[in-house]
Amino acid sequence: MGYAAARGGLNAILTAENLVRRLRDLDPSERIELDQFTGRLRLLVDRVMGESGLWAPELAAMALRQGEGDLIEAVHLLRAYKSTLGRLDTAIPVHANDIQLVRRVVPAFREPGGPQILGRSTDYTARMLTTTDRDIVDANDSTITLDTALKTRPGNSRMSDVLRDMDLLVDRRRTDDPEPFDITRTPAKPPAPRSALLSSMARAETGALVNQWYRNILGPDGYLHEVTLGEVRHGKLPINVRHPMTGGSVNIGSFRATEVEAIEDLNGSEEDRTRFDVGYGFCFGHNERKAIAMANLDIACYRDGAKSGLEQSLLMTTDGLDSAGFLEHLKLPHYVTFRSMVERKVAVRRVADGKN
Amino acid sequence: MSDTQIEAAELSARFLDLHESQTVFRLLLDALSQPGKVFHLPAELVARIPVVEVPILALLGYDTPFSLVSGDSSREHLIARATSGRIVEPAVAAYVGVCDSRIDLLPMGLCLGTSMRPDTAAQVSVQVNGIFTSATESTATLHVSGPGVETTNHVSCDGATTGELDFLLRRDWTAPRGLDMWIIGVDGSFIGIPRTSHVSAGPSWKKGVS
Amino acid sequence: MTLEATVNSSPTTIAELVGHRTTETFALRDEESKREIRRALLQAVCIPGYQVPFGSREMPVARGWGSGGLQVTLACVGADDAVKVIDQGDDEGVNAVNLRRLVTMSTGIDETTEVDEATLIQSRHRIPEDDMNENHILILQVPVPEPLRGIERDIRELARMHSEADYSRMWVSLYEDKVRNGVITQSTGYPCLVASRYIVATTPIPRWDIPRLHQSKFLTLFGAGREKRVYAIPPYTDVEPLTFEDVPFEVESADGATCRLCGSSESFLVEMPGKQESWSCSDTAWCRRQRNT
Amino acid sequence: MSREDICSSLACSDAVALETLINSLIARGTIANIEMIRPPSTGTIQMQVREPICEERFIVGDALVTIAEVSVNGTLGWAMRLGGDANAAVAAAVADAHIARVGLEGVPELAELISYTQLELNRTEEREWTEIRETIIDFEELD
Repeated sequence: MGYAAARGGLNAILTAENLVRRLRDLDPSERIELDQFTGRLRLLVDRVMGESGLWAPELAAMALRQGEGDLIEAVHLLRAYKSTLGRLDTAIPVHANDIQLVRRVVPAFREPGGPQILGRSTDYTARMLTTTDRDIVDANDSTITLDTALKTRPGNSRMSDVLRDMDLLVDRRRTDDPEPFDITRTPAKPPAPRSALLSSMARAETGALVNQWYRNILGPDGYLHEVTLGEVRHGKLPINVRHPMTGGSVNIGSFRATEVEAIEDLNGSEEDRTRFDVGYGFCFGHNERKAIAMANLDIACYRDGAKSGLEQSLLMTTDGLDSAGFLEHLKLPHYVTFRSMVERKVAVRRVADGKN
Repeated sequence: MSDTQIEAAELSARFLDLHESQTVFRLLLDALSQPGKVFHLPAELVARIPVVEVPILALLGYDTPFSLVSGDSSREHLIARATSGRIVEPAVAAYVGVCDSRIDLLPMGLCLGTSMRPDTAAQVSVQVNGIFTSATESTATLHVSGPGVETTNHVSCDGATTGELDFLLRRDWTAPRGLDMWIIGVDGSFIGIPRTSHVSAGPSWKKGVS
Repeated sequence: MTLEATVNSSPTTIAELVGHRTTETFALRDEESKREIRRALLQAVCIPGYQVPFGSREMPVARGWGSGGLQVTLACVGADDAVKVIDQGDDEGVNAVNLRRLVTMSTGIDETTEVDEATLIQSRHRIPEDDMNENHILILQVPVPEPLRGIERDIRELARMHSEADYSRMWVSLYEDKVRNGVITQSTGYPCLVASRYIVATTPIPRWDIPRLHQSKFLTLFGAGREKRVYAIPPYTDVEPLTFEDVPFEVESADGATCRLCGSSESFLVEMPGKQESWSCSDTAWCRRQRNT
Repeated sequence: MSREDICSSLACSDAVALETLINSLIARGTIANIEMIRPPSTGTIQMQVREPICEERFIVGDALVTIAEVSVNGTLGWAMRLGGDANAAVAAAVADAHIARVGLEGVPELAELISYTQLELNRTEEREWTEIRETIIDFEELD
């Protein structure tokens, strides 16, 4: 067919791609193994899975390696890969109460029902850059053992239940069990059900969500005030599916998630001043920043109703691939549109000169 | 053949492979963008599947609400199994197949969409007993005009039985609400009539009355 | 199958049983998501100019880089199609090259620079100069599908304005522009009324291309991947640029300039800054043909 | 042990160990007449969470899984495992079918793998909790 000889566009692209591959793959250092990502850069892997909306640690590691550690690039690779896969089934919905805790912090009470578990945390670690290898842990180091610590895992009481028992919580529990909104099948736009908002925030770029939160605290158009955190949790939840031949539930493994409850002091004139309300955050992996921002924004959006643009901001501006893709498209050739703009400048000037 | 063998054969006939569904989609797209122009479903599919089901089988996906108004619910179940579409009442279906067009439901009893979301209107495949061919102004059964038509498309439908095409003249909606239809003849010849088309009876409207 | 046959053909390892996994894929996407776009496109052609939402998926190109156009092309393409892809009118633009290789790589279909040979033409920012007909589908990549965003940001209000065809504020804004500047300064993506009902964003193509959408012989499909919308202009449909009776719609003028390569003054010309005789055709395939005939 | 419990264990067992074991059972003729009903396919399953404030479900994302269905001597077997390992999924489906046919006591090797998998899971749990419980903030009683 009539395809003219390439004028260099394709050649330039292929060479540019090759340069990336050469510098990445032929670096004199050892190639990073996938288990090094999942083992040593777990928080990075967790962020990629969360922002991709896909629990697949090994694929996330591959994406990070291929994308040279660029988070957005890794998320793009993982989501584009997901686009080629069919959806095989829906897991049996898991209740947040089924979380098996590895960390739980309850700022709202000194001694909440159940323990405060610091878990694996650097919250209180001095941020001092370790410049030598001296501090690397020896495998033989044993941790201190306390006899007073719980021998078995504690039950799963949560602050929202405690507040409910104290009759200090507005009861918003639904009994109609609506089908959750699927933001990957139908684009979410206002007005949208809360399940669309929660899904959007769970998949949002962490930085974008943190910024939405901070901007609403300190920015010119603040819609939220600071909450008291009831729960900050990290733990494991089961993935259960139905055996097609028996109809019974099969546990095929688990995923980790961060969960947050944000207690809101209701102070609006129309609101119940004798009670609190709670916002909820939940995302894949260990990512407390994101879950805290999400919980606070969830309750802020609920209280706001449709008064401000907060819902639209959350639904439509927090996806990392949307914003990054559109930003970077500015690098594409724009000379046709620019030519048209120049022509209008000349036209306006001609009219102005004619008048003067 | 046993009942289950017959059922298996009926089911496997209804799986459109990815090339078949792409081919059918392009025909359906062409038909709705060029209303009143005659197109033909692939002969292989016409031989294999009841023609009214072909558009539905090509378009349905997981959980897409559809309805087949046929008086034979087993056909509806076969479509559901072949496509993972969801069987619903005709009034709320996104895709509807109508085997006999002389029903009251057609067209105003089906989902016409809303002014906010006109894209929630149903798209309907209707079977008639005629054969569609292009015609001239003086021989046409139908005249079709509106977006997609340069002036007027003239089409004839030979063999349609009494009242079969009457629904085409009962179009009491205001676009953007309304139904889009593929009207399919026994041989797989068909025309698209989107909600925006103007349809009027031609000189041979009453011809073919049985 | 007899018992004996089963035994004889029985695999001896799991690996053998699994064998070479062949799942047929054509055009990158799973069948389910292609059908979803097709359903949206069929609504779009029936409601000319209305933006139909669809569940845009991630493509191997970034959102904003033609992912919407690419999804539309891949939903439409069949084994017998031939595709032409241009960016700024140029088949060799880096983005055009990239999108074209994705389409051809995943389908094995023919590629061409000639409008005559193409059935699907995907483009960013231009409509080819050549005449097209009922056998062509033009697929335009859309960065911002909402024509009213400049005057209204609230999604709910925008939905209301479209549903009631309440476009008065759009007219006011054009009028103010005219009064302030003496001309309507909208350069590309000029707002147009389609089939006397919906205002659409014309991707951004230059105003030069707008008259070619009016009562065109070909179908135009618009894909906005990031904003998850598709819309369409069927053939033989009215497309009227918004303007006032005493302010005729103006396409770009180049003040009598001609292409330095083919000498034409009848195509959309782009400029090289600071040079004499610095104009050339933006449609490179068209320009080449002018030189050769 | 219920069939579901067995499948849960097979879903979590070591991929190499499982595949090797099934291969040796095939080689010895213990398992024969395997037919592929649904070839292994890697895809996603939708993950819904019910949150505690409004008791509402929402979709947190998907998980990557591989699914397979087989029949062994006419008995159907099914497996779904996290990740993209097709061989492991088929091996698990063969194990499911075979155990459904002859019972767990009929294949001691598989029974052993399953109980070992359970043991390992429990051990991991215990180890994890032993470490974590040391981080519990212990308050003196405020009497």
